[in-house]
Amino acid sequence: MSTSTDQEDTLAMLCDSLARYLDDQHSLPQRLHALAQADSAPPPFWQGLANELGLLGVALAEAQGGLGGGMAAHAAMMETLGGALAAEPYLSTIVIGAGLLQRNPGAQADVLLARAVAGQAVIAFAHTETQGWHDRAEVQATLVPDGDGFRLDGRKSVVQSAPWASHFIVSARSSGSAREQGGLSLVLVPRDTPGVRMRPYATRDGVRAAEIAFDGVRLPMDALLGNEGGALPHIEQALDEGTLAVCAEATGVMRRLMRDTLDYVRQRKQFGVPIASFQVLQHRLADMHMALEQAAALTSSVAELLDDAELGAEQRARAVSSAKVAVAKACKAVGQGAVQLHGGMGMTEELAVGHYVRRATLIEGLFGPASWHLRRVARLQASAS
Amino acid sequence: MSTSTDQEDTLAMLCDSLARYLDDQHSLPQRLHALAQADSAPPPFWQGLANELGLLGVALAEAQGGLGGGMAAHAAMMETLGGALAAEPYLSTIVIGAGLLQRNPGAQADVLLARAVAGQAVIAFAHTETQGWHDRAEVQATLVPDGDGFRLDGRKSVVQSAPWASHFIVSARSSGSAREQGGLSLVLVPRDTPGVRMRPYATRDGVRAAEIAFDGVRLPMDALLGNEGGALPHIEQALDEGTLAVCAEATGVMRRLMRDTLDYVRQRKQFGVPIASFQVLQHRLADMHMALEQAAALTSSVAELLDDAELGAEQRARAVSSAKVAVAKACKAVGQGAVQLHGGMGMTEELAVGHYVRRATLIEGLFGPASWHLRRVARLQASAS
Amino acid sequence: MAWKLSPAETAFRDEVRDFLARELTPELRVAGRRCSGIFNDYEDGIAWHRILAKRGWSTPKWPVEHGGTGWSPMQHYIFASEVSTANAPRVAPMGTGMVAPVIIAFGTEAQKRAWLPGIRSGDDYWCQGYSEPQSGSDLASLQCKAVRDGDHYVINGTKIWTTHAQYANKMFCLVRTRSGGKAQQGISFLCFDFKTPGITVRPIISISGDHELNQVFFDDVRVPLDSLLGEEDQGWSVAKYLLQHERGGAWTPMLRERLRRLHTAADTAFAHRDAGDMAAADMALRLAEIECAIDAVEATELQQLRAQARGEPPGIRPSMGKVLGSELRQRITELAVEIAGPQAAIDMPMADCELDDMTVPEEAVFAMSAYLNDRAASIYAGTNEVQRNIIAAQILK
Amino acid sequence: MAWKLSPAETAFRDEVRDFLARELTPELRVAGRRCSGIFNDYEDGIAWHRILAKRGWSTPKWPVEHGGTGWSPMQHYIFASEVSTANAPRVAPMGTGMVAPVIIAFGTEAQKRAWLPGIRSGDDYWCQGYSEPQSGSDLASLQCKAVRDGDHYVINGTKIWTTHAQYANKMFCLVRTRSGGKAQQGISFLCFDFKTPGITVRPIISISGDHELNQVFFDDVRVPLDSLLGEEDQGWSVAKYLLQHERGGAWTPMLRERLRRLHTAADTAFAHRDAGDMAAADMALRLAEIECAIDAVEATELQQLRAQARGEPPGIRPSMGKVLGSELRQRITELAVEIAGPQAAIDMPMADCELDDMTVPEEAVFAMSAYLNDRAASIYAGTNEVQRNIIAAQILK
Repeated sequence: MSTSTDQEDTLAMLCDSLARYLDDQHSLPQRLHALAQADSAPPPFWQGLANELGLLGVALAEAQGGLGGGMAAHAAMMETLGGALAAEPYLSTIVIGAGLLQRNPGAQADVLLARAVAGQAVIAFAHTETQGWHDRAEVQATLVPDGDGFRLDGRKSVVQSAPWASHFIVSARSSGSAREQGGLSLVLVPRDTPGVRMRPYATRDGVRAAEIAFDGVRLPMDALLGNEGGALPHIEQALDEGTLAVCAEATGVMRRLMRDTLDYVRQRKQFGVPIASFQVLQHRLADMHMALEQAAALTSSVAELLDDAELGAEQRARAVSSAKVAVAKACKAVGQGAVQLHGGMGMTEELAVGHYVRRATLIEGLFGPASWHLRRVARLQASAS
Repeated sequence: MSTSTDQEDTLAMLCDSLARYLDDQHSLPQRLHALAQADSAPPPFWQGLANELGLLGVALAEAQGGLGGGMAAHAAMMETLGGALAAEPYLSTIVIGAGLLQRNPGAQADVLLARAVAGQAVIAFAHTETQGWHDRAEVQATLVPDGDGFRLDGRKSVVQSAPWASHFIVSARSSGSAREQGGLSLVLVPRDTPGVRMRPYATRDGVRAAEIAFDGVRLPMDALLGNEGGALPHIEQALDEGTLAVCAEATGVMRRLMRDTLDYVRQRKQFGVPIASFQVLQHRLADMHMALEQAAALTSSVAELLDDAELGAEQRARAVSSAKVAVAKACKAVGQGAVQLHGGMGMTEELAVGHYVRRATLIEGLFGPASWHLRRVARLQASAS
Repeated sequence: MAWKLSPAETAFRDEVRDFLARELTPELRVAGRRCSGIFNDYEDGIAWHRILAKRGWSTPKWPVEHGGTGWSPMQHYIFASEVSTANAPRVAPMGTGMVAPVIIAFGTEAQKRAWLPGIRSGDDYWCQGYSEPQSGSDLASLQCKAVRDGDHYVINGTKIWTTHAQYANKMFCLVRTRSGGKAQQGISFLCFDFKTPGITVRPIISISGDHELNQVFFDDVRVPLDSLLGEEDQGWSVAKYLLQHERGGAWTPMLRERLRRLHTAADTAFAHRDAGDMAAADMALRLAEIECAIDAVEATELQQLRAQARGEPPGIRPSMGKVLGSELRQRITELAVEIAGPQAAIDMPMADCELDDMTVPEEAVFAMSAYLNDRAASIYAGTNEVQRNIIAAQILK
Repeated sequence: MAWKLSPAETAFRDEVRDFLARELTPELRVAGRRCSGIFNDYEDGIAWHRILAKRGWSTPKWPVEHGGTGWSPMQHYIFASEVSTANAPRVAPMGTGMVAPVIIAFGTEAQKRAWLPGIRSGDDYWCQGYSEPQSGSDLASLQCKAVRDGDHYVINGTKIWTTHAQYANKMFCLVRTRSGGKAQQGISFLCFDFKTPGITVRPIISISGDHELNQVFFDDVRVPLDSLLGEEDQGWSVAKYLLQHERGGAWTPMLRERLRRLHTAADTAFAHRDAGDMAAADMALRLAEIECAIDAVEATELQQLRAQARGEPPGIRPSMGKVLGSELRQRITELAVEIAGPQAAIDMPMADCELDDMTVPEEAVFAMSAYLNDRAASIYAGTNEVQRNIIAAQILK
């Protein structure tokens, strides 16, 4: 229950400057304009974060040139980015990508990590497959030894930020059948590697993702991250940290939705009075507020917990899933409430609320919906008792 | 979708006279007074129903001296009885007891059926056991051949109306282990049979039930109802019909709760205005109303469906479970809403609402809560597709 | 739940099925399946409407003398169920279901002759001018003005949320013909040619990316005096009659069809799961919950049909139907998004989903479109807050 | 969730555990376990209070100078958790938690000397006179009157929902000392001997069959003038201060303990099920849902503790805590009834459950008692409707 106050202050200062920067460079019209042109590289704010602000390393270990802020720093960054709908590619490149590289060091990994922090590389984590639903071991892509390296084959689906990425970290099966816990490996694949095909598209929140096909992709030995066949614990950790990161992002997204909705009901009049005077709407706002406050409080508690080096994988899973449940519930309550209270205007692309609601909706499902995480908590409870 | 209008009219007339009789003889104070003394026989209204009104046979087949009203008649009776909190022992003696006897005729059964309809016998269905939760095949009581008859051993729990009963219909295992589908039998056990011990108590709705021990109870050959080992389908049907009967009862219970609550919020003033003027309470009332109307509509549709002679057991189960889900949800919405809208007064035994709420609460769980029935619907869906 | 049909009802159902098997083209079925909004777009909707019209089924609920079918309520219900099951396009009801009943109730013989045949045949396509930017739930506060000038009304102002205005050639519209007095007074109901000069249409893109809605601007739009339906300044009673009508109709057929799709999608999503995996079992329970909820709504709708057949006034039943149907519809699309999994995030036209070996599941894209569109179900046609106000007012009376 | 404790906090937790292991008797643990209402009855509650008092822990939240412990917010939280886990009796807070803080804030030195020690030791047992039959949520409309007559106030009127009035020897009470003006004006806060002549108590039996509540009648009850706490006619500010205090405190420790009982009950209920049976798996999911909901409430409560430690005003946090805590508590008892199965219907004293070979499960009887009692959790101490009004007013400000 104790945090270094100094570090908290530093972090708050950095996030303030980030927020100001985003206000200035990444307003909603600027965002829409930039995304319309962001077919193959992230929008310009990304370079600003890396170069002008130098913020990409705040969470990373000091050994890697970071500030050692850990998950608490990721959470603070993501919340601020969420407030401006700017989470990608921080999530894929830094939280997940750099996280995996940090924990699986090596010549290639170290170089890429440094480049990512400097804004020179964008990483996408190519893990999900079409048939997987949210099962983390459901990997059919294969990695087989081939000469003095490997051969990678398989399909990955909805790879976030892929069209912007310079590198993919790809999960594949060295052995075992789909859904088996063992036998998974991670490899680093530069985007322009022969045999990589991409079908890029926008996602509902306006950013980019892709289907990716790896057909007979030949990789050198040192493309392997970590141990062959032992990647699942790393995948689990990366996805748990990604989950908590979007939980923190959700706080930023929902605070904006809440603010806009409160503003709207105060000024919108029907039947001669502001609609804020209707008790049913007041209670709905109270419920939205409580859902948001609970999600935010639990998310920051769990972020702190995750920075405990002695934390076991099951405790981490349990805590992250609980946070995701609260966040998914809150995203539903706040997102749906924001639309309903805006009436028809909430259904359009013309106000910010429509854009924030779509991101909130995607966050509900990202890394598994509430039902998936509830079942995980139940499973962990059974194995703990 | 067609019903005989004549029969509907007759039934409506009979229920009207029943309602008037209950108003007159079974008001809430009369009920409480009668129940306080009803340790070993049903309250006096029961004799009135049987003799003055001659209503106990309306649902039964004409061959048994009934009016052939079927489930629609049971539903109409139960709804009316529910409106006066007077469902037992109609439920145990007529819906379940007479239903089982009708479908398992024989010398003993025929005599008891006639006596039950005449109000001379009260039947309790001793089926549930402590370990059973709501599983209908979870029976550990045993029935073994013994000389020229049987020997019955086992424990039954929360046997509704048992302290009032002259006869028990007992489920027991002729073969197989607990939860096996086959091997269940039904036997008729007069209350004063040696080896029968009872622990009587009140239930939360003010009526009576008991734990019963059968220790080495010797029964003649003709105590057996139907085929040895083949009772489960009969048990299922009896419990499904019992379930639908309490669904109909719930309509009566909830209509009274709704009426009292509407009256209360119209006259109760806080902050200088009737609390009915608060929009949040209005919407809660609207939701209670909708839950009740849906439950009532589905219950009467299903009652009609059950009178179709060609209906299969799975279709029956599916329909009854769906009705029970709607009813359990409505009981929760209406019961909890009635207490909340009555404030402190709803928490006391001083108004009718406190008594009706307890019955509504028990109905939620009777014959299985919503969750149990939902799982049954899911199972039937899987087996149907 | 399978309700018992009489032999005559069974025969009618088979007749409808035969018709659908014969007349509903594969292309139109695909269009129906991909319709994630409330109605299909003009082209597919009107194509199907014309097929129905040829069979005499394009306006089944109208009085027989105007071209209705004279079906029993149960026949209407069966028809709606079969049409839903077959994935027929959903035809926008502004003509057949909204303006036509008020034309029949309030129109002169000349107006009926002028407007009803075009609706029935599909030659005319109507849009509705009710809401304004400042008048949503509080419809009576509307400000769009019509002033008499010789043989014409001159309309100035704006209407919003005008579904399919981009396709319409006719509009019915509430305008203020007199100010002062109670807000409900001085409103008139006009029907006119939507191609009249001075009308401009601004598209409104919804959060699902669809273009169904528009804002309409009137700049000295001159429409003839016989555009007036009912009496001048008495349009509020016409408007209310229409709203009552709009809320009628059964939700269940569509809900059942959507649930069938969920079952299919869930079977696909969890096809490869181990027996020990709980995801499929958990989802089955939630599908059962929806199924039971549909049973309950269906029972009230069937009860309503019987009451209607007995000539009882609808009372608050349409409001109940709106609340229950729309919220259940929203729950279904929530679940559809969940079943679709990560692919639900993908934003692309459904027609583009299939592509060589990198096909994206159309059902996932549909799921999110439907989810986003369905957020409006509790807003349009009288918000659910307003409907609950109506229900409460009635039961507290 | 297991939060990280500092070494000092861990040591404190162990100290509390040792104390409980030593001092909490088996009889008191049983009493605590069987308490299905809000508080234990007098006898068990006060027995435990006296044990705490001996250790100096009966009034931990008071200022140290009056006998508080000076614990950090986290220590209070740990203490509450351990005490809940050990099933200690729940002591009614009318003295320690409700009237004492206002005596400390508003009382004269003489009043503090007169009233605080008896609360701390357990010699005095207080009850609260706030609500009246016509004044529930609208507390300010209260009518119970006190008129000055020489050295005394003469009280006439009635109070309702008076918890444990049948045990009390002291009462704090809101009375109207002046009429006219705003409802909030002219109210005074009196503290007096409950054995004063003219006071009668009528029991109110709750739907759980318990007798916790009463109606109190005042018939020319004469209490000395120094019964007045704070200023005459200014009692509303005292009353509000108390309400704010009443709503503080953490719900999580009790919720966690209740959830542990649910797990145990579910393990028993489903012990014999087949692997293919879904009942246990379905229930596990719902228990997980509660567990996660408790995590979320706990996180807000811990956040609140930190804010409190920083000296921030509580704001709407107590209202949020009341709504979240009470509704979660209600969900827990709903589920408990479901797990208990058919036996939940049984109505008998918990002490009678065990009987030879026909024992009835005490937990089932507890479950229904707790469920029925907990219906009041969203009513007392300011209905949840009022709390949501407060929250909305604040965020809309």
